[in-house]
Amino acid sequence: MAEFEPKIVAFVCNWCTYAGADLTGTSRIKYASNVRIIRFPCTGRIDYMLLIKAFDEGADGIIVSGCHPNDCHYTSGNFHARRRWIMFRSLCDFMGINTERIKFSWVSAAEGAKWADIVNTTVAEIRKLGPYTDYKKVAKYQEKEVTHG
Amino acid sequence: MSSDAHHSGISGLGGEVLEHTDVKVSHCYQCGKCSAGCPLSEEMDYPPSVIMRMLQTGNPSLEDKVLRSFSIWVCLTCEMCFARCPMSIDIPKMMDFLREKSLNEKKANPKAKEIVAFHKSFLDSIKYTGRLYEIGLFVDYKTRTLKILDDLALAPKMMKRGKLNIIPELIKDRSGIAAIFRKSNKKNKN
Amino acid sequence: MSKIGVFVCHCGENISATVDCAKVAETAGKYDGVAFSVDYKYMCSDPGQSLIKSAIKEKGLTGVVVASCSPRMHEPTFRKACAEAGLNPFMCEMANLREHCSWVHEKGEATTEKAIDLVRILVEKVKYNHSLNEIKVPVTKTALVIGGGIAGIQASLDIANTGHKVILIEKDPSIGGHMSQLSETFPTLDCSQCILTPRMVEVAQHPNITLYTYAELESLEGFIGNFKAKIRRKSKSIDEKLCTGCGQCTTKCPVKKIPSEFNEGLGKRTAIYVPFPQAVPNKPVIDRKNCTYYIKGKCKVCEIVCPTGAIRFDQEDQIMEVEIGAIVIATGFTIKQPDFFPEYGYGKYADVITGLQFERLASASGPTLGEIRRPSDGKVPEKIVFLACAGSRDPAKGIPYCSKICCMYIAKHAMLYQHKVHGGKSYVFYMDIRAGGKQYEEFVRRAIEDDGVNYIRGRVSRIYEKNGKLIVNGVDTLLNAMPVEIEADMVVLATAGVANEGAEELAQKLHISYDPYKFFAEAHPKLKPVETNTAGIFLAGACQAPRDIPESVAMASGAAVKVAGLFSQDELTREPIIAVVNRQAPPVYSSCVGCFLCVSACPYQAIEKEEIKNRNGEVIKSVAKVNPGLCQGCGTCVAFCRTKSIDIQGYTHEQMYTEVMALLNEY
Amino acid sequence: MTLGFYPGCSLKGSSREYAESVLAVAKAFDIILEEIEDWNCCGATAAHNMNKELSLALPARILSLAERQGFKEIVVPCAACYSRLTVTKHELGKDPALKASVTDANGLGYSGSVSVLNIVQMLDKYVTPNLAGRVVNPFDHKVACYYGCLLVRPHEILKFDREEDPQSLDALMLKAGATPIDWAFKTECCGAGLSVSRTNSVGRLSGKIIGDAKDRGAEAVIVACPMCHSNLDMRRDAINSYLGEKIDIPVLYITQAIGLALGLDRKTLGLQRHFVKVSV
Repeated sequence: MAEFEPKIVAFVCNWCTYAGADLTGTSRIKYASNVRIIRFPCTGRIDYMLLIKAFDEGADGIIVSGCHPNDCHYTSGNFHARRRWIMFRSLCDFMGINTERIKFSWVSAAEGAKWADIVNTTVAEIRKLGPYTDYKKVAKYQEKEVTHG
Repeated sequence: MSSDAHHSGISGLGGEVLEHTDVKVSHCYQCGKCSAGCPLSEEMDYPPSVIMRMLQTGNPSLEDKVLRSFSIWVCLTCEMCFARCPMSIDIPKMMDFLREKSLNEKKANPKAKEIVAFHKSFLDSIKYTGRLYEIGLFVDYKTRTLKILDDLALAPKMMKRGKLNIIPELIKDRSGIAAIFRKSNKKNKN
Repeated sequence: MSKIGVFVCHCGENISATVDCAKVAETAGKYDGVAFSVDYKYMCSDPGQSLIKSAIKEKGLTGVVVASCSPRMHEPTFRKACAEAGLNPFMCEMANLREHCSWVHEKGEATTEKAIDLVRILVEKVKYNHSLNEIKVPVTKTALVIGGGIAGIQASLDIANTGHKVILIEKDPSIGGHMSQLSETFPTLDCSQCILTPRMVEVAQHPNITLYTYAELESLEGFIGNFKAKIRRKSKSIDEKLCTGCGQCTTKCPVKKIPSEFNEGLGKRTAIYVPFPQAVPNKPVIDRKNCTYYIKGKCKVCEIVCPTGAIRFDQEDQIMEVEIGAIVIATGFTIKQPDFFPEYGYGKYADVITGLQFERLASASGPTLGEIRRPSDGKVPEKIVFLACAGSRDPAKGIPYCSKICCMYIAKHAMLYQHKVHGGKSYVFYMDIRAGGKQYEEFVRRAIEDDGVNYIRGRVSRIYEKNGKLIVNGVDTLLNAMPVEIEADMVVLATAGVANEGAEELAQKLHISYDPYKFFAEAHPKLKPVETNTAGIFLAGACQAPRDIPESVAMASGAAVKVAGLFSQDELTREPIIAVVNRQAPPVYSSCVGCFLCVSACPYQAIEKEEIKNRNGEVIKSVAKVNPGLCQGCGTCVAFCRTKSIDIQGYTHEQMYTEVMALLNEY
Repeated sequence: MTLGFYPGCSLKGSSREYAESVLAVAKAFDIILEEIEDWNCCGATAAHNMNKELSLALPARILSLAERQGFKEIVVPCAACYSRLTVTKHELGKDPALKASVTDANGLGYSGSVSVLNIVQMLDKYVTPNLAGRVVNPFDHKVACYYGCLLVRPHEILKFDREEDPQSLDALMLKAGATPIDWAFKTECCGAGLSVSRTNSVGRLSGKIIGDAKDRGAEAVIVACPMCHSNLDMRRDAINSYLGEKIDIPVLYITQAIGLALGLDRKTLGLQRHFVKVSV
């Protein structure tokens, strides 16, 4: 059987991680092709409902990555993101969403190799966890309820 | 690990070194700091940095010279080269591998006869008793090398100071030790 | 109905080598709303851009997706092309097929599939793009230059000479930087101070330059054209207006044994001091850490001898706020103190010194008046050893890069030594000689051929002291790694050039990026070497990477031109990527409920309360309002808003959700 | 208090005075050193020169035995044994497959729970805190503390003291009333395992060490390794012939020097067993 290829969405900020991933490219460092990057101005912009939406739509794993603490282009967006992430994580735990499927990290514009590393480890970890069927089942079920109701 | 060697395009002995020890010979930029700090470098036929260079070439005849070199045997694994290497290359670990390979391929340098003999006598000693039996080691070493006269004066002096045991110390679980030796030797041959 | 054009670039073979570009274009062509889809070898070239422009005109495109390199590279190019064809530039999006796909994956179906996904995401996004208009902001035509070394001096003079005002701040009591410490400069051997001091004086006298020494940046707010900087002017404990620089105080100060920073610890200075005779301004400061009055509460000798009564013991630091339009950072570098080389005994043996210390020994204004004498006993060394790469190119010690300037200054040092000590023997241990530059290689050859400097290829393993000699253990790698042992009288370590202490904090204050070694990051390694990722902030000199004098000067002039270009406009246009609070018809007016969480989230104080009043002037509702002049578009407020009443143009909720859904529906 | 004790082969034979002095000092501080039952040789240089698998399997058996006997910490006075045990622990810790294959060979099980202390670590932890009041006979001599190779290298694995110009033995000797000198051969190799097979090399390498100690006025050399001791002491003839002079600076184990400072009997400390007469 072919190996399970997880679908992973990366929500990254424009200034650090997006630029870091650009550097991975200019340095020609190879990594797993399972990740699709969606660019935000800042991790502070990321609305965590988007993560729920991504799982709902079939993502197996998510990466959220921005500037290191103190390095935010907008001073403090990454701190807000981190604070909200801590709360969001406990909320996920409470709701039964496996937070191992969400990787939160800092990758600066100078850390091309680190980006490749994060993608590769995330792909490997999600591959181990398998397809995220639990949540998908629930989502489908709710959809039906709504239509019937 | 083997795939790593494959990807980095290193073949030959350098590739084997990578596979068995994780040491990348390509990391060496030939600064010579290892050779400069090596206490034995002046007794070597090829100082450590030259060994690294020979491996970098991937030239089979140079690789053969490495395995037949005296350097790999006179190396004391004092770890000075590794401690000071700007590229953090674990040369001592590589040397361990080269010695083992040289021995397996029966390429050990003739000048290293005494050194190899000593190591063999040492291992034989612990193989049968579990612990080192120093008199046994000396006798065994001397019969291997026929260096009967060397150090002959030392033994009585040691004896006088209570530094030599007449009777070997035997451990109880000698079969356990034998099993470890058997298993390791089998692996080694593979 | 949208009419979207998709333009897939091969980037020569950079993309097409691993991605099937034709297939990407073909697949995209089948999406709903895509009116035109094509692949082409170089989309950024003139014919490539024409292709886009004519498609916009002929097909009446309402949106464009260019699938090529990173938007950080060419987004302005393609948006401009769209604008030229009459399409609002913000209707153009870029899919990053090169940096995020073709360069990082092997050739194969999965890679092409990823490329298709990336294009699809943006095709769906662009359907929800809106025409946006650029925002105009005024420009404050004053520049702030941080750092008064040669780069800062050059940048200040060049900007000032274009007729614009410059504020130059320097953390030390005098400008001049490392260049003022140097003896002679390679490859011409002209005296460093002789060429530098006229420039220093020019800075002090220039009508357009305001110089603050002993001053540092405290904080920075604002954005290109409109920065507000707070500058801390550290107390000098003197009244500069009254001080004439007569020098009475410095000669009479009883604390005379403080290691001089300017002389790299090889000379001494007093507690009230001028760092060096040619200092600009040539007025003293009191070093409070070492002054007896500040330590014990009495002394005041300087106050007694000062003929103008200029001493001010109670003077406090001043915080000054200035408005500026652009910033040039020229904070330079420092050298790695070689105490992380215990095997070389720096710090343990007095006669193991750094290159910068050697400069002071060789300098006519230095502690030995230019004679090469060893620090321990003042003896002229008969044998001297120079070690290249003492820290540089040494990943084990944390510095993998080449410090670039050392090969040249070592050749200079050895040459100066041979000129000054007749019959002396000099040795250079090196790994490679990197002498790329005009007249550089010739200079090194001169040291070897004419001055008889012994170059030995090999790195030294250790240095120890024995009977008053420094025993240097090395090898000659060109002779089968033959051991070389030299009994030297003095050893000079060419220590690595590293970022200044505090570089990281400064970068964070300025919101610019830096590399893993804390050198400030340029916006593009080739095409934007003096720009940073933050508009309006530029780099000059060795704060960006180790640089020699000509390079620092060239960079400084480059940065100055960028500043002058900026100041040639009265207004700047800014991207309209800003947040907006929605407005609805009465009686709702806005879905904003007036919780003002956004106000606390905004790092720019760009959100205000707005009171909506009825015709009678009574307040019906308080809602948030974004000041477009202040908003920088981070979007933090958007994620904070509980009623989804704020959105950010260019990254709206609609657009971002669409991206996620477009990706996963077919992924 | 009881600690596990791995003497190693040398301490049972040619370096028995090291064991004697270690036990005597421990006893003076009410530390019981309990020998690991049925321990085997660590394989020393010979094993890792000839056979990697063996060089890990032999120390692994020792660690397994110590675990079985419930020791949390074991004291390993021999620097070479200390190095082999620590390296083995490190290698097995980072490579589960290797651990499985090696522990499979001895059939004893291994979890990696035992801490390996070298002699300096043991003294620092359990002796120095109470040493001050116990020094009755300060070791008032200029001493050259010699660390050799295996006590401090490779730092990445041992993480003990620093590799260049280490200080831990000097600090101990200072507390014992000695004046440690600053010298240049603290960590240069003595010739180690070439003692028998290339005695001339040992004469040269150890000669440089003893020569420098003498030039700088040392009255004794302090060591923490039986191999270093036997090369610097038993091989003194080779050293003298390399240097072309007769040098009679004695070589003491750290525990012998501390034992003397504590006022312990010279014979208990095994000083009579040395080749170079201990005159200090």
